[in-house]
Amino acid sequence: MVKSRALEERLIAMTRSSDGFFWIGGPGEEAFNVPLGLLVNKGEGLDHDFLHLHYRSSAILTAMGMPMIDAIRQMASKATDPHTGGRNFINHFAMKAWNVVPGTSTIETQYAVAPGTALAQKRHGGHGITIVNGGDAGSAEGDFATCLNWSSRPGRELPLLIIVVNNKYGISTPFDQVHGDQFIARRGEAFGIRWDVLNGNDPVESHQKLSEIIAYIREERMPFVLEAYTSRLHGHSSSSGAARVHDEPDCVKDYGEKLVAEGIFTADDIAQLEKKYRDEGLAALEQARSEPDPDPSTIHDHTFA
Amino acid sequence: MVKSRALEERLIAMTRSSDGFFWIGGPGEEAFNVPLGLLVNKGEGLDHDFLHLHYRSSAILTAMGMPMIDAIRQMASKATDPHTGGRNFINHFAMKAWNVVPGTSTIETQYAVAPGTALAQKRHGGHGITIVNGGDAGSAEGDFATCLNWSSRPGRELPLLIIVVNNKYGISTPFDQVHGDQFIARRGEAFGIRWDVLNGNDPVESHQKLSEIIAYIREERMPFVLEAYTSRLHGHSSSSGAARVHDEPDCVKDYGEKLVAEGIFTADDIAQLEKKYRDEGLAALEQARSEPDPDPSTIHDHTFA
Amino acid sequence: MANIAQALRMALHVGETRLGVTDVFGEDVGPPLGGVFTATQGLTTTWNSPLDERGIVGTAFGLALAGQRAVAEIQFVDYIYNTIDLLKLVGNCRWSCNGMFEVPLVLMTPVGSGIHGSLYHSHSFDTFATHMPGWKVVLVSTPLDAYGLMISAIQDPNPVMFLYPKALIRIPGSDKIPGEPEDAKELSRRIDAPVGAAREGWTPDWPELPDFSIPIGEAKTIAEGTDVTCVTYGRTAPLAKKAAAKLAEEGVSVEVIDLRTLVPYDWDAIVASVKKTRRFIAINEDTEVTNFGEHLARRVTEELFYELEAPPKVLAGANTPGIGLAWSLEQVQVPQAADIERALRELAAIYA
Amino acid sequence: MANIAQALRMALHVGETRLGVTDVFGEDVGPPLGGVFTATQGLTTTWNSPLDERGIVGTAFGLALAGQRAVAEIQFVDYIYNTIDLLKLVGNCRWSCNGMFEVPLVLMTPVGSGIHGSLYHSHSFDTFATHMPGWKVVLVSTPLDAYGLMISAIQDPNPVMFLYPKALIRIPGSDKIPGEPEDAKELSRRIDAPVGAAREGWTPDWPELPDFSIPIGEAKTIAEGTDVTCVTYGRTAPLAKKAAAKLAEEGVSVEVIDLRTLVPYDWDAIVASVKKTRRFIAINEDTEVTNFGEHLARRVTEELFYELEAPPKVLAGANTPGIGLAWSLEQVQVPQAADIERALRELAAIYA
Ligand SMILES: Cc1ncc(C[n+]2csc(CCOP(=O)(O)OP(=O)(O)O)c2C)c(N)n1
Ligand SMILES: Cc1ncc(C[n+]2csc(CCOP(=O)(O)OP(=O)(O)O)c2C)c(N)n1
Ligand SMILES: [Mg+2]
Ligand SMILES: [Mg+2]
Repeated sequence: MVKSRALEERLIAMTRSSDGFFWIGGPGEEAFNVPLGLLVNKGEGLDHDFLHLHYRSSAILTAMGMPMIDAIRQMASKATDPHTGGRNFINHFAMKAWNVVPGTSTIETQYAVAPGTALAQKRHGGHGITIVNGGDAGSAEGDFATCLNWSSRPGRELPLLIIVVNNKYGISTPFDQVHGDQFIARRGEAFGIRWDVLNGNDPVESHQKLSEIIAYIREERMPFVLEAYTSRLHGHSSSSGAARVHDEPDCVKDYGEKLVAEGIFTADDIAQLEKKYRDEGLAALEQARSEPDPDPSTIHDHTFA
Repeated sequence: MVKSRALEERLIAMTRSSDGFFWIGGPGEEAFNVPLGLLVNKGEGLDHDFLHLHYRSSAILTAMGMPMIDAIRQMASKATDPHTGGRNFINHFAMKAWNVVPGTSTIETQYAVAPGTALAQKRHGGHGITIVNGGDAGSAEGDFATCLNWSSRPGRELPLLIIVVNNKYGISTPFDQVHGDQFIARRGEAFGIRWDVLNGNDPVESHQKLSEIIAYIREERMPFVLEAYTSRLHGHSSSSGAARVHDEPDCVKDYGEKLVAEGIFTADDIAQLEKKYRDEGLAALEQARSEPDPDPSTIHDHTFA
Repeated sequence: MANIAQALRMALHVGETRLGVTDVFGEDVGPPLGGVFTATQGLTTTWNSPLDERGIVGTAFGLALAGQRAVAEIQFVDYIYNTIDLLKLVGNCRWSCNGMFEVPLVLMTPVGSGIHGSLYHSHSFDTFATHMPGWKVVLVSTPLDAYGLMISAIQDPNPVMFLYPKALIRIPGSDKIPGEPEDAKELSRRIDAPVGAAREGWTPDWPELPDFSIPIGEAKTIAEGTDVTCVTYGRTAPLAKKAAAKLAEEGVSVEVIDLRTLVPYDWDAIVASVKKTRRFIAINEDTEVTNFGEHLARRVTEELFYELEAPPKVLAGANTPGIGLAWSLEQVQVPQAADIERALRELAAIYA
Repeated sequence: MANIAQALRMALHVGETRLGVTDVFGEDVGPPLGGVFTATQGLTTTWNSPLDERGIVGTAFGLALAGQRAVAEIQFVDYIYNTIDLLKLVGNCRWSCNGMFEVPLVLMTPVGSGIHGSLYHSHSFDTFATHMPGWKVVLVSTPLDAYGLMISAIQDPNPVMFLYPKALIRIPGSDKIPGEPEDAKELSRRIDAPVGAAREGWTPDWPELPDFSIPIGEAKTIAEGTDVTCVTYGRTAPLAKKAAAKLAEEGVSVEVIDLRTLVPYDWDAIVASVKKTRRFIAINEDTEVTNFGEHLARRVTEELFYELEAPPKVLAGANTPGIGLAWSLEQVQVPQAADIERALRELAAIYA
């Protein structure tokens, strides 16, 4: 959690030091995303989990072991960005080795694609599952309903974890202004899909519920809709300033204090941890700065195989 | 019911006598559509009901008083077709005087458009409502979810009757093969929308429930999702032969027999009624045949105002 | 001879038995119907999808990302317009991740006019398809091409849009597909699903089909000529061929090129022909404003201007919001045999 | 001078106070944000929609059918691609019912590259918009045009797609909008929403805006010249104007026409200019295959072939699946000032 927070803060700082153009990311979702990342069966192919992520998912990949510097290379749009070669925005990751399908900027489309990987896994058997996530406002797109319908066809149910991260906002629009549904996840009910909600600011509750739900999906090969309530600690994106907000719970700070209170860590341990990753971020930035930009002559590369 | 059945049978006959190219229509839905048509507050403007119909809705308009010959003119794609001037398929109606918005061939899109007329009516006040209908398979399109979401925004709920006519098929595909939901209408629940199902083969049940539901929408200015189970008595369309199927209840026949059994009509009354409308259909066809085709020089007319 | 529906069925049979096709799916694609145009009858990997084009394209995309080989159908191209964003994502996926993921899938869908499709069932997709980089785009006009190019589409590591003209689906071919029985009746007996009760439990008796394919990107000269080069595809290809035969009698020699692949298209074939004829016309039935034929005409103009004896022409559909159901309307809204004849005759008559 | 965002705000204010606009809506269009580009701040009929473009287009359509006048926004044109079927239905509605229903609505959306929009936030919509008959299509490059054409779009009884370039939204104009205060700072004080807490309960102090509009369908010659005709619009219009000034110093006289309206476009202006210069180039930033500039070039070729001293040219975006985030990529994927200068110079240098 500390590491991925440090990463996001570094990325935000890069928009200010003009080491990058646009930032969008996930500070405030660590308490949910880190446990999720730790529960992923990572690897390539149908026996491992497929991930259809959105732009606030960095903590999932950090927890899985993604090196900080790779995100920083993407933020700096360097040729060395291993995800997109400097072609796409920050937090648009792609990792074939871990079944992380290319992140896209179009809200909710990943929910229409996820049934495809889950269908392949259902057929293949074993315990691999597909995980798709996105936000609360995005659930207004028809693709969310497509995901529910395609994952619940009788006798053809899919091993698919359908996540909605509800931070109560879509850019500037409050959830309650545009949504009549108390629980987004409950939309699964009419389709016969099990669903639940949890406090995504609490890493312990998140880990415990996620473990049970993921075990259910792995074993029963059935879909599940999960809604997690989290904070959005730097607003929507750099377009809205990305200033730190202070009226929402900070899961990293709160959990750190809890661990200190419980005597598991000292405040000093945590300060050192924070410094460690801040330094790693800075060093990575230095490194990335020295790396080449994409070569203009490559614009037609990889259009076709 | 008898009249609209006679109309549809005439239209089907026209594909065989090559007085028309393609047929699609609503024989088997009369017991639901006729009561619905009788309950519509017909007229032009926000004080009257807006209708977003699909291609099985002729009985609604017949019940409202649409002349048989106008549908026959459309089937024959004559310049005199008052709905589209011979430009669009049969059962693609448009009647400004009755707020019947132009029928389209794209499944489910009417569910994304209906909130617009309902929003205008909500603002206008009074008792006008919007009615949208379509089929069971079509509810798999995201537009159905769009309709639920846009009609249930907190404090902005819309006076919208959302109908799903469930005949258990989409062309050749059985409902249970592609849908995990027991009741399509129940999808409204998560959005806080009231819902119900009814037997659309029973005109009495249909009329009674529709009266209550429509009264609720008119007064409360709230949405409602209604699922009606009906038969599909001539298959999907002329593309699949439009042969009469005999393993599904025929609401017109059954209700006629009921009325005879109850002594309200004699079998002879009904036979005469059937003959009356068969004759009207034939006469209308004779008339339509004598009318002109659209003028080729008009293809650019009405592209722009 | 086989028609396009039968040709596609045979190619898909080869696909699922020898080329690794895992899924052939879409609305009414599986039993009992086997496709509204019967193009997927008798196959073993077919299934009926929900009525949701976004789900169809999205699922095909996901299957490809998971290493499967899907052939997805959009029942009519007219229903594809709510999926353009997903088509763009499919097309840009490989580019977006610098080549890390491949997206091998085939999207098949019937296009165009000529079946009294009326306002919304007569669309051509040339313009949109050629304006979504990352897709290969095939548009066939004969059963043999349908067969050979579907085989290539299935084998291609890229997303391939496979378009075929509604108006030509049931027309028997004039060239034999390798392995197809001599007798069309025999072919029908063996691979057309019986109607009615007999369909229950029916399985086709597939002919032996040797390896055969037609490469994506190769045009076919369907009429040789020296006076005018006509580049066309789809429904208008056979019409242009007929017109060329007719004009030959009048002493006008028209070369007709059936492009067959729109992306990547066979520029060399066009150049060679125009250098010979010095006159160029592109013919298709999509609406005429911002039309793929205009791209071809532009390129011919830019690169072969000084070879030309007459201004390049484009004959396409009228720029109207839809096509009228009445034949009196459709007839004048998309090019018919007579329009094509006239356009070719006029172009040949111009002397610069 | 006002920028495009302020100009649109003022036009929409006139729309809702004097022209019957009932709804200005879309994602984040209402308070507190007033649009991600601030184009809808301070208005009274604005509201925030669900995050659902299909709902936005569908609802705008329904509002129009119910006699309301809506201005709907697609936040970036890049998000419009899941609504193409609905856009087609809006475009064909009037035609489909033989003129019975009218669909007066404005769909406003920012287009194009130039803001480091990366792979999926740099789209041009020229090709798709001009290939959907039934829509009028406006694409402005200055605040004055944005103001005057938005007024006309609101008054038009047809659906109007109002496109404006992302890259130019914040650039102050050089021509004063009738009624706008002399001092740009004063305008900002009066109509730009304050940031932070001060925004609570803020209302703008609109300037007196006299009746003024610019007719749809009229191009504007933004540089007079005699050697080359350059037809452009949107982000590339000011670049072409600059290039013309630069080339004038070299003795090359370029006429630059800002088309402003793509449908219906000002053919007379193009003909008059080409007859004078005998050289034609269309410049835009959409991808180059099946590009609206190719339509213009085709028509110029067909109708003015014997007037031309050089082959018509089209300069457009590279035919790639997306635009790279890195400036080193975007720079070479869409026309920049230097590319435009070079293209104009080359075309002027050709002697036939
Ligand atoms: C199809 C589409 N529409 C709109 C946008 C612009 N947009 C990007 S993020 C966003 C808000 C998303 O809100 P939510 O789904 O709640 O996710 P959050 O950002 O709150 O995590 C919007 C409107 C987009 N990227 N794609
Ligand atoms: C967007 C779209 N997809 C597919 C079709 C083709 N189509 C027409 S009717 C139909 C089946 C509709 O089934 P249902 O919604 O249950 O209505 P029903 O015909 O049974 O009344 C299909 C697939 C279409 N017209 N539009
Ligand atoms: Mg949110
Ligand atoms: Mg049905």
